Amino acid sequence: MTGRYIQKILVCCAVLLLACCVPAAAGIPGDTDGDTVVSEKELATAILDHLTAGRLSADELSLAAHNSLHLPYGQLVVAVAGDRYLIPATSYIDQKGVPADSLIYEGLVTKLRPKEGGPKEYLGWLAERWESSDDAMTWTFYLVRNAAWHDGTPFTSADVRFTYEYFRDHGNPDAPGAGAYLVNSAIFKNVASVECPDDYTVVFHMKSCAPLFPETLATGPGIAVFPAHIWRDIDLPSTYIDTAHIGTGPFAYGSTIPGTLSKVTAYEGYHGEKPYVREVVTKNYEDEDAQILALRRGDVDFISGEFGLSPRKAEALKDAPGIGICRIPSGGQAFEVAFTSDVYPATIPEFRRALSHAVNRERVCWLVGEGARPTETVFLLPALAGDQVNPATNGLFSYDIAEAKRQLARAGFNLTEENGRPVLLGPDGKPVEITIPLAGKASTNAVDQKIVAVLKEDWEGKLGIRIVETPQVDDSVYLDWIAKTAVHFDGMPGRWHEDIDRLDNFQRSPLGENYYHFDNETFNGLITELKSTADPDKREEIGFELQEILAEEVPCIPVFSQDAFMAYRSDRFVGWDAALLGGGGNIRLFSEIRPASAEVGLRA
Amino acid sequence: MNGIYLLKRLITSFAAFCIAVTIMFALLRLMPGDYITMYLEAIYRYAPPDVVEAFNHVYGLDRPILEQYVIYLLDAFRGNWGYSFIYKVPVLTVIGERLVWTLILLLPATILATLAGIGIGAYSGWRRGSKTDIALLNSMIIIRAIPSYWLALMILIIFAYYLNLFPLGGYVDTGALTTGIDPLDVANHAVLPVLTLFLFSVTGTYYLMRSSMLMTAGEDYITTARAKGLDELMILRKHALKNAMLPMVTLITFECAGMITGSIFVETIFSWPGLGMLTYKALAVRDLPLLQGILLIDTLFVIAANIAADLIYPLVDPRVQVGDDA
Amino acid sequence: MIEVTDLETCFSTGFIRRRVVRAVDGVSFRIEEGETLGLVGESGCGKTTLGRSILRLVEPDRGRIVVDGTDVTALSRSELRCFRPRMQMIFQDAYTSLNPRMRVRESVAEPLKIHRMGSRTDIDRRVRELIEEVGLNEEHLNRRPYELSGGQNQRVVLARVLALKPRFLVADEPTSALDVSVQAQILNLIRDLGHDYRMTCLYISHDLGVTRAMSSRVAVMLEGRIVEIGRTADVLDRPSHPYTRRLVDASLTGPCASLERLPLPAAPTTVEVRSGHWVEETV
Amino acid sequence: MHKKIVLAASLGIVFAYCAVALLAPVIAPYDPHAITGAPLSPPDRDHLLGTNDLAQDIFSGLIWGTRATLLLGFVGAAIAVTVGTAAGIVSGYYGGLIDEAVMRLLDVAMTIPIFPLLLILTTFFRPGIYLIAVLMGLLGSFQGVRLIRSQVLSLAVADFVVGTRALGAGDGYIMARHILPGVLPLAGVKFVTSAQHFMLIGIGLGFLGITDPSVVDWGQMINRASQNGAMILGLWWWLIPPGLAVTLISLALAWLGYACEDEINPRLRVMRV
Repeated sequence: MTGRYIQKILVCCAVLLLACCVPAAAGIPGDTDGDTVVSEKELATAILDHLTAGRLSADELSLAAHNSLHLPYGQLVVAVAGDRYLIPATSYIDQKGVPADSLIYEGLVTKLRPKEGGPKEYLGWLAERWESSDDAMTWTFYLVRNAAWHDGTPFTSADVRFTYEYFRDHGNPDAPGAGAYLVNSAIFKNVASVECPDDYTVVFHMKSCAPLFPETLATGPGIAVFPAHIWRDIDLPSTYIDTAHIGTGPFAYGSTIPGTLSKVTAYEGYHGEKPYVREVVTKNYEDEDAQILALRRGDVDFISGEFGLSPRKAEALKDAPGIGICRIPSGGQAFEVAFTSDVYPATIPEFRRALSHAVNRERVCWLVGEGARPTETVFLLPALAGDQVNPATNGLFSYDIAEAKRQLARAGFNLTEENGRPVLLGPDGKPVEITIPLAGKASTNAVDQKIVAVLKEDWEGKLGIRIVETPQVDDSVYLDWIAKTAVHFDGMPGRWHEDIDRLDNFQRSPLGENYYHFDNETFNGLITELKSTADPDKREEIGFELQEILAEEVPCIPVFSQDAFMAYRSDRFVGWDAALLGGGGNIRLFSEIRPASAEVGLRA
Repeated sequence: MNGIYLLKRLITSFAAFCIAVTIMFALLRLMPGDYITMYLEAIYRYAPPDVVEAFNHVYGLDRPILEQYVIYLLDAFRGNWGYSFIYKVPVLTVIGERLVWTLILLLPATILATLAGIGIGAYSGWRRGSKTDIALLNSMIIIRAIPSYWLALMILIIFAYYLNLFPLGGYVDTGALTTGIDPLDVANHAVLPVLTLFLFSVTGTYYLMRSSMLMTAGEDYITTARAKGLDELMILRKHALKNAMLPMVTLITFECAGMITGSIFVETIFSWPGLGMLTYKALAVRDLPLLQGILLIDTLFVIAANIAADLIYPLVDPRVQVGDDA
Repeated sequence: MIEVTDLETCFSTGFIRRRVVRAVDGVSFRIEEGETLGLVGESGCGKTTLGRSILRLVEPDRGRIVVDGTDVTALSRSELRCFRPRMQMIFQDAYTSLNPRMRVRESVAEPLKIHRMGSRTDIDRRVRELIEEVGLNEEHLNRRPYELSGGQNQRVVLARVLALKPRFLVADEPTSALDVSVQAQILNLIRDLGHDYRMTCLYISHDLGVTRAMSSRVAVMLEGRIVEIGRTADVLDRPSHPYTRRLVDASLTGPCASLERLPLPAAPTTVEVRSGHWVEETV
Repeated sequence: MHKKIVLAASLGIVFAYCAVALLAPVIAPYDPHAITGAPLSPPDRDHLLGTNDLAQDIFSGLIWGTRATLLLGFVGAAIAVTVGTAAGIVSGYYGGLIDEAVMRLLDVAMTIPIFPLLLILTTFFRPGIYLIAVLMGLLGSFQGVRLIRSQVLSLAVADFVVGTRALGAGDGYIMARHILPGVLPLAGVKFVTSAQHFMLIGIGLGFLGITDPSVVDWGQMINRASQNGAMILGLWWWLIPPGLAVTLISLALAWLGYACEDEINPRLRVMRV
């Protein structure tokens, strides 16, 4: 029934476009010049068309008018993989403060996805601009002036101070009852006090020099600001039943049907650019395949899998009618072969260096398929970290088995043969055997198994290192496993590879041991220095030095990074690629999408 | 049915519940890489020692193991089953939301399967050896032999995607967000999952009814009745049904109790937000408190079903004295 | 030879809600060496339980059993097992007395094997001897119980029992399941073999005719108690207890006559009405 | 007549599977773990059923997978039946307090739902294939205890058992020589039906991702195939064969079980399939 209706509309549109002799581009009704904007003139023409010739139906005309006047129109249905991505019907504040990817709440700043090779960019959300004192001990945020909470209460600096105080007070581990502890309170740990000189200015006084305070606030989608007038009297965030979800974002909470659907509606009083769609519905499909079927059938308009669609499925969707694919470079996970530096034979730096030449990245990428890009830089991804990547460390880990053999020999390893198979004898004269635990963060799309398959060919077949795979160990014991085994795999979302500050991943202290059990005094010291350095040039220098140490010590071997794939209905909405690639917190994503088919208006 | 028997049943149930709780306690505490660390790992990349310590304190993990056990046991009886890792709300809340949806699938499927199983089984047993009987028997054997999720997958693909007759998943259409949940809409979404569950459980009832018919057919009184010229089918059905009733009630009890087994595949494939899907997700992220809750709720279900069966037996067949050991 | 004193056997059912049925209720009697005591009573009166209790196939709750000078009740489990060959039992239904999965040869050899009586060839020879003694021949050895008639099966059972050369035999209505024609043969066989093997015998039956033929003394059992005991002729021809009288009357009118319940005293006393003929006093 | 054909066919299939499992190294053209071609290539002469996402030969995986499935089914069933029979015999033969204890224990054990418990335990321990088989066997033995016990109860009071005891036989001897043979046919049927049941459960566990990755098994293959969008991408050669393979062996065992049941319970004997 709907299918026939789509067909009818498509046929109508085609005839219409031909009749108008306009370049045949699928687009918004009434938009005759194809710039995806319906100008007043175009709208007027459309009205006349409708009145005189009936070329545009009433629904299409309505769509054209909404677009022209920038009034929210229609319903956008987004598929999510798991009901934890739905807005819960009850309390919204969890231990992190606020769920990720929220369209309802906003923080002060958010971080944009960096352009390839470009510098870091922040986007003001509730803060218009911000500045710090020279010693980075004081941060001042100037707030937007026209923002209001969804219930109409004006947003002021008092809300920001309240949020800080709420985190501070409820970050107390001795707070009664499980779940009362707000984990993100750690983010404000360094804040000594917050001051509000006026309604639209907030001053954070830091305990120690904090040149990266906005960065901290922008972690994830950003730390959300809570409405003080609602949360003031709530002692236990975990037991409070919040059914209103009052925020300041472009969308306000609509309704939820637990486990399957939730809805937000455009907030007319939004302080920034108003959304073009009136409703965003999130629909839960547990299975990625069901998402794809639903997109094809037109039940949903946007799918992204859990860590982006699998490349092969994205590939297969490419030619489907009315469906578009967006690829975000390095937007998926980045994978590495990680060493546990205190487990033999990974204790020997030469061994680690030798093996860094024995990872056939091209072959792994070939197995993984479209969208996997080999990476040889130290930890930071050039596509994300841009100019922070030290060019001197590029290409140091090229695939070269002969070189690997040479270095192993130099380190005292002895390659012999037994029953026609190569066997590597360690400096102690015993055959080298490595256990690799599977699962953990690299198990998405079975990437860990793919890397093992390729490593087995080289390490086992050519270098004589016996590889023992463990059964798929579950997450609860995985940490124990990697502490006991010399080699494991790790897969981290792109944002862990985009900034030199993330190199603290290799630092020992203050958080204790790192995943790699890597402990280099110079490195640890440099990280501490980096954290309190405000001067960009100085920071870059330290960053380069850190990368050189890593390149020398090889606590991990980078393998590849994966592009993220998403699919959408290009016949119903326009503006996808720009919005998706343009980056920014997801909060802006659905504000920029514009309805292009009257059908989306009929759904709501 | 008497007081002492009921008491015995209650003691058994109580013991079963305690054992289930104990198993979960042992698993949680034996778990290498304790679960607080794991929990925090999901949020931070590291688990800062001071935070771990604070959490251990809040969860009472720094107390002696016996004290922990007693607290745990008491909590389990109080309905305080801990917090789910993924949902970060009390386990019982999560389960409560899902339970009703599982029942929506399970009840119609079980009732239909029982009725149909009795009907087809009786017919098959009556016409024993006939072509229809053989065909029915074989098709039941085949249905039973197909892996359940495979069947569910095929049903989804054929009826929902290719024939486009039913929704692909979920339990309501997006319209429900504005208009509220429409029972008809839910029914439309439930057709395929109920069909699949129906196929899973109809075979059991069918087997039981058919063999009861066959057993009854060999009884002397049937031969006598036949000799007297009474309607064979009617007598057969009456007696066979009576004989099959007791095991049937047991079977249905078990089917209800084992609801998670069947629904885990069906609900996952049809995106039906019941207990089965919850189990699947809890498994995927090893959400042990949630898995524990599911085990406990299922145990409670078995207990309830057993007691219900005890109450139903005498209604079905007054000759049966439940709890009569002699 | 056999002396039973104040034997009591109870069955209890249920674990929590215990219900006690006193199947044998304070029975005492003696059987002299080589003598056959007949035990009569209607079904359900505890005859079989008494028989089994004496052999400790059912554990008695109280009382003393002396067989051949040995206090059976005092034996430990392993001692009992060693003692068992001296006392044996034949059951009512010959079919169920033999394991349907075993050939006759195995069944007959089984007691010899259990007690490791001789080498394999010895056992084999003994089995052949036995099977001929009970009136069968070697070709029956390879048959299974369902390939034999009831009478033949009972002969096999007898052979199996005799393999151990028991001193005491409890025969629990061994012919009641057989045709009348076969009955006589088996009865004769039991009597003859009993004589040959010099066995003391407790012959349980509800058939007064058979009892008369088989036993020199008779005990009458009612609701777990022996109400009358004495020489066969004394008891059956001049019954003193009302129950015995009814039993005798019933056997004359036909087996179908049902026996009404008799009121029994709670603490009965026994009186000797003539030498060796004891009767329980009635109200 | 027809029944014999079905019986023969079922036995044939079971034996064929066993043969394939035993001869896997000979039959399978490739090591099922090795990268042998391009990933996700369709069937051709080199790869009879194409390759999977790891570029492993699916046909070889199918052949090797027979081992895991049969192992899960048969080892699990053997454990279940052995434990069930042993406990059933002891409980039914001795009766009294032992029986009471076993039955009450069973009441409790049967109240705890087996499948969720199996899921939790296999998730908790590292899921090696033998561990899964043993857990499945142990948890699946409860029903068998009841079944066997009820049979033993009637056997234990049979005259030939009492008679043998009167002969001076020990309990061990009686249970081994007289009781056990009596329940063996029933245990045999239970074995066949349990094996079928456990194979399906094993495949189900594989589908839920609870498997031993060092072993190729069909559940894992189906899981992998459906996780990697075999359905969406139309890779039938990856998704269909393992499913068919399971269905076939399960069907053969089901028929076998039915035929055996028919044999030991003659009153059901009307099957002329």
